[in-house]
Amino acid sequence: MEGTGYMKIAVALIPLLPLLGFIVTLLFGKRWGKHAHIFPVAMVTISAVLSVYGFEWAFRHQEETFVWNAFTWIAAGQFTVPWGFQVDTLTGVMLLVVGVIGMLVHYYSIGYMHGDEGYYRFFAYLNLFMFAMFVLILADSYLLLFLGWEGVGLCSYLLISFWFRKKSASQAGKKAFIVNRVGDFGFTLAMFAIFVATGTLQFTGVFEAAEKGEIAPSLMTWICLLLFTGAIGKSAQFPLHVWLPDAMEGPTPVSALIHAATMVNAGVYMVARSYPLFIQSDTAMTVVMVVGIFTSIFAAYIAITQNDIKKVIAYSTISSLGLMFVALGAGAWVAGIFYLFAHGFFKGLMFLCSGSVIHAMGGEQDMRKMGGLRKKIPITFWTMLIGALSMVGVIPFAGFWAKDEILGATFIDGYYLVWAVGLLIVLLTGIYVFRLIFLTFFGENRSDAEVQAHIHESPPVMTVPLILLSIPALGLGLLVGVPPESGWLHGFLEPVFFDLEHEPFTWIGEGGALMGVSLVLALVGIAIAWWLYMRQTDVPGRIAERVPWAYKASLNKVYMDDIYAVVPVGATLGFAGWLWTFVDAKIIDGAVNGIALLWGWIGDRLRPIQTGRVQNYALYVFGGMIALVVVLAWVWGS
Amino acid sequence: MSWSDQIGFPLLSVITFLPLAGVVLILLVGRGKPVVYKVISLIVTLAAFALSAWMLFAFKTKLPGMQFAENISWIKPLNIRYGMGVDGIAALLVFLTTLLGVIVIIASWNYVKDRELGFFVSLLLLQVGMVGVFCATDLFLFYVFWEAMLIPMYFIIGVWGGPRRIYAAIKFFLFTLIGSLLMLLAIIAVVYYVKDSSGALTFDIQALSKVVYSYHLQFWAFLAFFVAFAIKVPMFPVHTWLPDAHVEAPTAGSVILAGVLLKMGGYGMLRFCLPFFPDAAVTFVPWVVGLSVVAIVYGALVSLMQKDLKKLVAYSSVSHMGFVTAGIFAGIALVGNAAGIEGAILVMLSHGFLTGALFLMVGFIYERTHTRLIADMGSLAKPMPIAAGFLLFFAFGSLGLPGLSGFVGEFLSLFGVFEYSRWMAAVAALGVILAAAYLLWMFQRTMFNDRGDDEVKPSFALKDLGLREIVSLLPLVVFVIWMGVYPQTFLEFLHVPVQVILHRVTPSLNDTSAGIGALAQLVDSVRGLF
Amino acid sequence: MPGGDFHPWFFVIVAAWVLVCGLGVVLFRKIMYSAVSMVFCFLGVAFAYALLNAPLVAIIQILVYVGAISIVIIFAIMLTEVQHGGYDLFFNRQTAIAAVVALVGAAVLAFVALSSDIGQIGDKSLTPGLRQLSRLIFDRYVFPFELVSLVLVAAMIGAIVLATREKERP
Amino acid sequence: MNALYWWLLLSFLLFCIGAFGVLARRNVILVVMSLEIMLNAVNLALVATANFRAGAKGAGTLFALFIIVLAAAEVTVGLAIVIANYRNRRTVQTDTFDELKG
Amino acid sequence: MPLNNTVSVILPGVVVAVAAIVVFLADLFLKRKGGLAWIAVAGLLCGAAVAIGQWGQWTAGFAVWRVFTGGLTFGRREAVVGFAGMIGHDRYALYAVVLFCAIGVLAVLLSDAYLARRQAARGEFYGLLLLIVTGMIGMAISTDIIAFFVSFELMSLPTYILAGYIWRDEKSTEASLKYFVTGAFSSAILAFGLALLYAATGATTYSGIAAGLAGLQLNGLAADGFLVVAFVLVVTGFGFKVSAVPFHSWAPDVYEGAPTPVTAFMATGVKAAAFLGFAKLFLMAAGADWTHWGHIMIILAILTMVVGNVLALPQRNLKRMLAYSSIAHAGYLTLGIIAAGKSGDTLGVSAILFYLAAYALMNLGAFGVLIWIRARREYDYSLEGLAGLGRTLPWPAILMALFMVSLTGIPPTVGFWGKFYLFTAVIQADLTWLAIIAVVMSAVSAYYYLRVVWYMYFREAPEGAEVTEEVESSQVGVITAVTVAALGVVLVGLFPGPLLDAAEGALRLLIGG
Repeated sequence: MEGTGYMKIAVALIPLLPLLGFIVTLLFGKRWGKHAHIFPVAMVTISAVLSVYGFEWAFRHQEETFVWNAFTWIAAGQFTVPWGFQVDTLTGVMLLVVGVIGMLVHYYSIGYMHGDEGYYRFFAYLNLFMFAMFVLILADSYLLLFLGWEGVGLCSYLLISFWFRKKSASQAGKKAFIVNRVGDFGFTLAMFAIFVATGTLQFTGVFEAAEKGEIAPSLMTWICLLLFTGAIGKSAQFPLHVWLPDAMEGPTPVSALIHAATMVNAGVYMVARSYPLFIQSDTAMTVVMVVGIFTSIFAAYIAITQNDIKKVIAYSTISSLGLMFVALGAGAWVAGIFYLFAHGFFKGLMFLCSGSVIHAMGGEQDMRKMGGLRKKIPITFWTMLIGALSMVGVIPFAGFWAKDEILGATFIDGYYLVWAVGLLIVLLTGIYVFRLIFLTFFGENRSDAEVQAHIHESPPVMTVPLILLSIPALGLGLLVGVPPESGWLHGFLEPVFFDLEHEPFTWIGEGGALMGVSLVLALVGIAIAWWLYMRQTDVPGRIAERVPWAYKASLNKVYMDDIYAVVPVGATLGFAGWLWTFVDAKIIDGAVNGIALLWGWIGDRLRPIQTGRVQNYALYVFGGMIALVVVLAWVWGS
Repeated sequence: MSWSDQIGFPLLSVITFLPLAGVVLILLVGRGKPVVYKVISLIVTLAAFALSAWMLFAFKTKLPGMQFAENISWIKPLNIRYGMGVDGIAALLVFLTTLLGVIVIIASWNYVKDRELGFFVSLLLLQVGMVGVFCATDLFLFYVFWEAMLIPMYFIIGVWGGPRRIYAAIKFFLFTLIGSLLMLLAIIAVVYYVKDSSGALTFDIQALSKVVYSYHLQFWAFLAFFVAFAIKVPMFPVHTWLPDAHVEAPTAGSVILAGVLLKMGGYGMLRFCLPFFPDAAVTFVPWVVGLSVVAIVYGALVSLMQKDLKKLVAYSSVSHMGFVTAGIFAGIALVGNAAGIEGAILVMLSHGFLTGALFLMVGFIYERTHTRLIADMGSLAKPMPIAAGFLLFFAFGSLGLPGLSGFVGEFLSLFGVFEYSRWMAAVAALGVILAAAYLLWMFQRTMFNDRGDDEVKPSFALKDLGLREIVSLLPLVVFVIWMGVYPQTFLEFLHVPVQVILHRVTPSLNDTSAGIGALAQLVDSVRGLF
Repeated sequence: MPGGDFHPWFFVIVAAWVLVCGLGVVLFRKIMYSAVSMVFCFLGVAFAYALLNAPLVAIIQILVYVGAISIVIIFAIMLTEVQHGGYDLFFNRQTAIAAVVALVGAAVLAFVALSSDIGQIGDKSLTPGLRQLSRLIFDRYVFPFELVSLVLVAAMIGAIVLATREKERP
Repeated sequence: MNALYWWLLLSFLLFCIGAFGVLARRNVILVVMSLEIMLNAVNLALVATANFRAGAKGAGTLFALFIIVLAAAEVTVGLAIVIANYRNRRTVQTDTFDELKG
Repeated sequence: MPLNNTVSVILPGVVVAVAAIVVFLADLFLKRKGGLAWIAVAGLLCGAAVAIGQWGQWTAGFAVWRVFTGGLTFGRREAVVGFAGMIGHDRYALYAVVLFCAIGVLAVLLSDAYLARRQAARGEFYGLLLLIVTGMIGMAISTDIIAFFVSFELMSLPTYILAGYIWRDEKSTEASLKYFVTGAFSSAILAFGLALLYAATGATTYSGIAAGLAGLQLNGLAADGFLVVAFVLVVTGFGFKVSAVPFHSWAPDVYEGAPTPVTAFMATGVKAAAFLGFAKLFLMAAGADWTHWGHIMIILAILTMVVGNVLALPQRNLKRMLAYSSIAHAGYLTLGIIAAGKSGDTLGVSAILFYLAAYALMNLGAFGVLIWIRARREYDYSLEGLAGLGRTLPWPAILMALFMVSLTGIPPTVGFWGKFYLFTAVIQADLTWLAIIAVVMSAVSAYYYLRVVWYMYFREAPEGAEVTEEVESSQVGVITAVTVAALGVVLVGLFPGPLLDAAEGALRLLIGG
């Protein structure tokens, strides 16, 4: 339905304000110096307030969808796409996540980026990111969503290579964008296919057509798989996950905002948004689930051995995203979004905390050089602990409810293997998250004396966001997700995921039992981590020696980067080089130059017939004449 | 018909020949006053730009046919007329040309330090030829402009170019000449076919595009025209003149070459290949689209390996122009697929802005570093952040970031290809991935990365872009964003002319596939393949 | 065999005479021998004209060729140095090829002449006499006649220009 | 096969003899002489045709007369050129004149 | 003036011939030889004026030919044919007269300073040149092989002399000798061919020959060996004069050795006359027998286009390069005759008429620039000698570039229209494949023409190549000629209408007009 005037203004301003912030900051930020943050942060704050208003609107109008086609974007032939926005409950949830976390990260960055050369640049980029992300979630068509989608990719690129003189950073930024492009390749084709099939790219139209069965099942599978390819890229699923760990080259607030809380969720959001399409294709759903669960366990396995504090969290993010896809694939749509919701907060929190740790350690990111920080930076410690517990899935933290719901769904739907793997993931999560906690905050500090001397708690501008974030990480589940599968959130999202059926959750019985199992496994994981890294600290090393291949594989990220360097990248470059140096230079240009040279060569060879002797010339005349007579007499004679 | 019968003011002629007035003025001024030439050139190109902008405003997008038409007799015995006029496509391209004309003058303000008189005269003459090509409504007038343009370009590359300029200039010239000579034969064949069948000798493009030619003639004449335009575009495998010409040409030459000259190929296909020879065009669709797709991927792959900035951008042009030809021809493959064709035209415009801008950037960088080798650069974003920002902007525009101009056109043209053949579209879409790869890799190696020797290398004392350079880039930035955010402004000009073309092609489709019914079945079967 | 108002043997004799003398011109080593041979060749041709009912041409032939051209040529021979020596001095390097080409040419032309069906025998009583010819020259053929006179003027002046070699006064 | 062709045959042969002389002799004066032989062959053909052929009788004869005169002019010019060359190079050997070539 | 007045029929030729005599006489009396050039120019202009004046009175173009291609009644023919069929003075001939006179004027303008500087006798030069023009006019108006051959010789003999006119120069006399030997040789061949044509048909007038050939065709004798030989011999004579391969080899040597103004004149005037004269001969006398001479010409045309262009590629001497280029152009022009013969249409001939005019303008211009440069400084006609000309002598350089562009055939220059018109004729005659060969070869030719441009502009002059102004020689004539040629190239290039009209009008029969 058409929204009210206020809503139009809000929806227009939500993305526009950060855009304004971006432009103004880019133009004048340098002059503002260390005050460069004021304007962009203000813009984002207003935007966040407005997005809360958007959420509130959705809250009030749960059964309605606000649609506003601002103007025609592209109209060529029958191809028409408006520049249109829509708000429904799903968008509302996303608005809340993006707006709130975005704002908090902005505040946090004031402290974190303080004194950096590119201070204003950083805020400009962040604002641009907010713009793109808002467009992404507010879009009412695939194409506009794609605009936001690529926009966040651009910002991700800019922010990852923020410290561009570090080669690894610029490399990582480039990698992130290109890998995402591979996914976009699928997304683009999916859009074409959707348009060919339905004649529109607007969600309402597409979904209507899908519900009417206008899309042939085989085509539907293709569409879904291609869309999912896009999601794989953006949400860092196997095999396109390789960019996310490298993306940690960016400043930590970026990791928190973009690579944990918002952008990487875009894939999940898009698949969830395409729910009416996906439910029509079992194949696609299965693929989504399988990719999700594989990615999840795969990332968890790698996370165990990583030493960089941010890399651990990065892999855990991949793992979590995998779980979200498992939920979507298993048909537990709300659970997926719920986990997204929760994950946004606790993973954002984790990253910001790790940022605080790094800040405290003077830039050090290697956990082997940390330890014993619990006392020195208590706020960070406690908030991070909340995040960790939430993530591992300890009752009653937010993560617990969401994760449990996903696992329960797989079990109930009969995907027992998936469920079993999910449990393993829970166990591993417990181990690696608390390995991080124990290595960082407990034991002795292993860094240089000089570094130790400077360890200090972060300023309030950083810690306050931590505290604020830890509240939802702690209590969100209780608020919106209890009772499981029929909590408030489920009712809220019902209009979007309209024909979901679920049985009421039973505390005592199957539901409760599953819950218990996963909780126990989580705790066991924590315990193992405690045992390995607090008690028997030599055991990890021994395990590594016992099964070196497993350890090395994990440490080296299962050699994915090396494989990529050879197969797609190396092969492409080799082929391209061959094309250039051989096909282009030798064959095509060779032919061109060859023909040119050939003429010259013939000319040179013919020159000697011009001997300069007059009787030779007379001979040519006479001989030519006789030859003509002979030839023609012969031709016409026969 | 006299001038005044039409619109009272021969707008298009004035736009076209204003630079000629500049040439006369410069010649009157005489040798040795470079500043005067620059000012004169700037004034006349600005005036031409202003007039063409006014033309766009006054253009009625809903009307079919040529607007601002002028038509007077030129060569009576052959009934060749001086016919000028623009439809939506031509109007946009004229605008693009005049815009780049101004920018190029600004950009080469300090670039040329030798024989300035000749340089600016050449530039202005070139603009006359280019605008004329887009405005001509007489086939012959078109051809005259088309060929006449070669000479100033030959001089620009040959006199003010790089070390291998002679090779590049002659290669450029000969490639184009061969194509256009074949086209000349085809023009003669077409015109005299009409004369023999209807008794009237005419070179009027509108009239000629309404005739039904025999298939035999269509086939060969299409090929001749097509080769001429394909060389100009340039399509794989006749593209090799382009990198050489681009690399050796001075910045202004590269900008014009990439920004306008390449567009003439696409424009020619739209104006001649499709309406004149619809049956043959339909026959050739698979080949042309196939070659275009090859060009897209090939150009992108080869760009990936380039060590020279200019060459990289040059090969990227091959890739991008592949979208143009693919979109145009895929657009006529199925009934009424205007999206592909309109997309192709948008790609042409956007490529004009973006690649023009990229060449400007390369030129600016070269003026500072005196090298174009990527390996010799690095971390340039530090001393020249504004330049880095602009380069990044244009690079992202070029790789098709939604919201910037490159995206809309490429998306639509790819969509056209998709409707024709999903596999070709899939392969072509690889080009989009590769575009990101080569552009970002280039950007990383030039602007990013630390070379770790700040003090040793003098490049860190480089000056950032000055006001003049920024001014020359800003209009492009504006149009790139405008076209990305609200391409309707441009698309509106295209609906009617594209419909005219499609209207002309549609009967051929019916003929070749036995009616709409069969075609519909064909469409269905394409969809059914999924 | 050629018929007409003379015996075929006359043709054979004339033909042999002309050809032998012609060969003499091109084959004699000494240029003076060639010149003399040429004079005889011209005489033979004049005899042939007489046989062909063209006494006027025969007379002019003797006057112009034997009388004038031969003398001019002999003067030219006198003016230029005469070479002595072997055949390699008198014939150039392509003599063998020239001989082959000339022989092939002769063969082809002879074949053509002997195999053609085109010609018809005309009515020889219509052969114009001297009076008719002179009338023709000054009537129908006055245009070429005038042109020929211009040619002679041109040749004369040209020869003088090339031969006298004087500088133009400025 | 009629009488005309025998005369034409004679003319052909004489023509080829002359041509051989032009092609093979080194002395330019001999080349000029051979040219005259060729022109005589032409005249022979013309006069023979005029005698035997139906049609414009006088034309052939007159053509022959014109050619005789033209031949005279040609010899004049030719020998003047030969003399001019002889003065420059002191030779009448054809193959010494090969400064211009290629 | 009544049309059957025989003198009026040859009036332009008479005017030029008289002018020649006047020049010869004036040479005896005039002390200042500079005036001779103006007498010659005046004579030529008078000839052209007469021809232009007659244009309106002659209503038939290419009249007699049209009799046999079905265009004209016999009575009309009487009106334009003089001397009992010896002369066909039609608009075609008038066009030719104007063209020849124009070429003559430009050649005279180019020669004056050149000859004066070399202290060569100018009176005789101009007289001979005017006689050549007379011969050229004779070729164009003849409709009888006797008149044709005599005109041919009148054109040829003085040309041999002019080629060796700078008798101190060994190259010049060598050129003259070569031209004479090969020229006289091919004259003999041509004469023999004409004699055989006469033998085959029993007639010497073009119309008579055409009737005779028609009779032969009726009897199924069109492909008789005799006729084949006759045609080959005539084509050989033609091929020699227009320097078609393989009868071309004299041209480069003679063009290089001859005095540059003479070369310019030979390359344009003599060639034009040969084309126009032979085109008339072939088309009027043997138009119906196209297959036979036509195929010979196709072979020649292809060989000529290819060999001419290919051999021009390695040339470093500009005169020699232009010689080969003129060979190549002869190939293109031959296409026009072929097309006209094949299609029986006038288009091919109009194309030749136009092309010759265009070709004359640009070639005279190019040679003129060479003379101009030579007048300004030491120059050996080499490409290298042109290096940096764009800086040292900007005006000659820019004009040279213009002529080269025109020779390449780039619009809007006159060379382009020539090619366009010619290709039109060829395509109209269904000989597109020949046009494609021509197109490919003209792309090849672009290389060597543009090479001149790049030497002038893209290369720098070597050290010490400063301009030496020679005071004793006036450059007025050269500059005038080159400027006229350049203006012609540009103006006719921009507005070819009138010339196209003339070239078409020369062929068109204006019944009742």
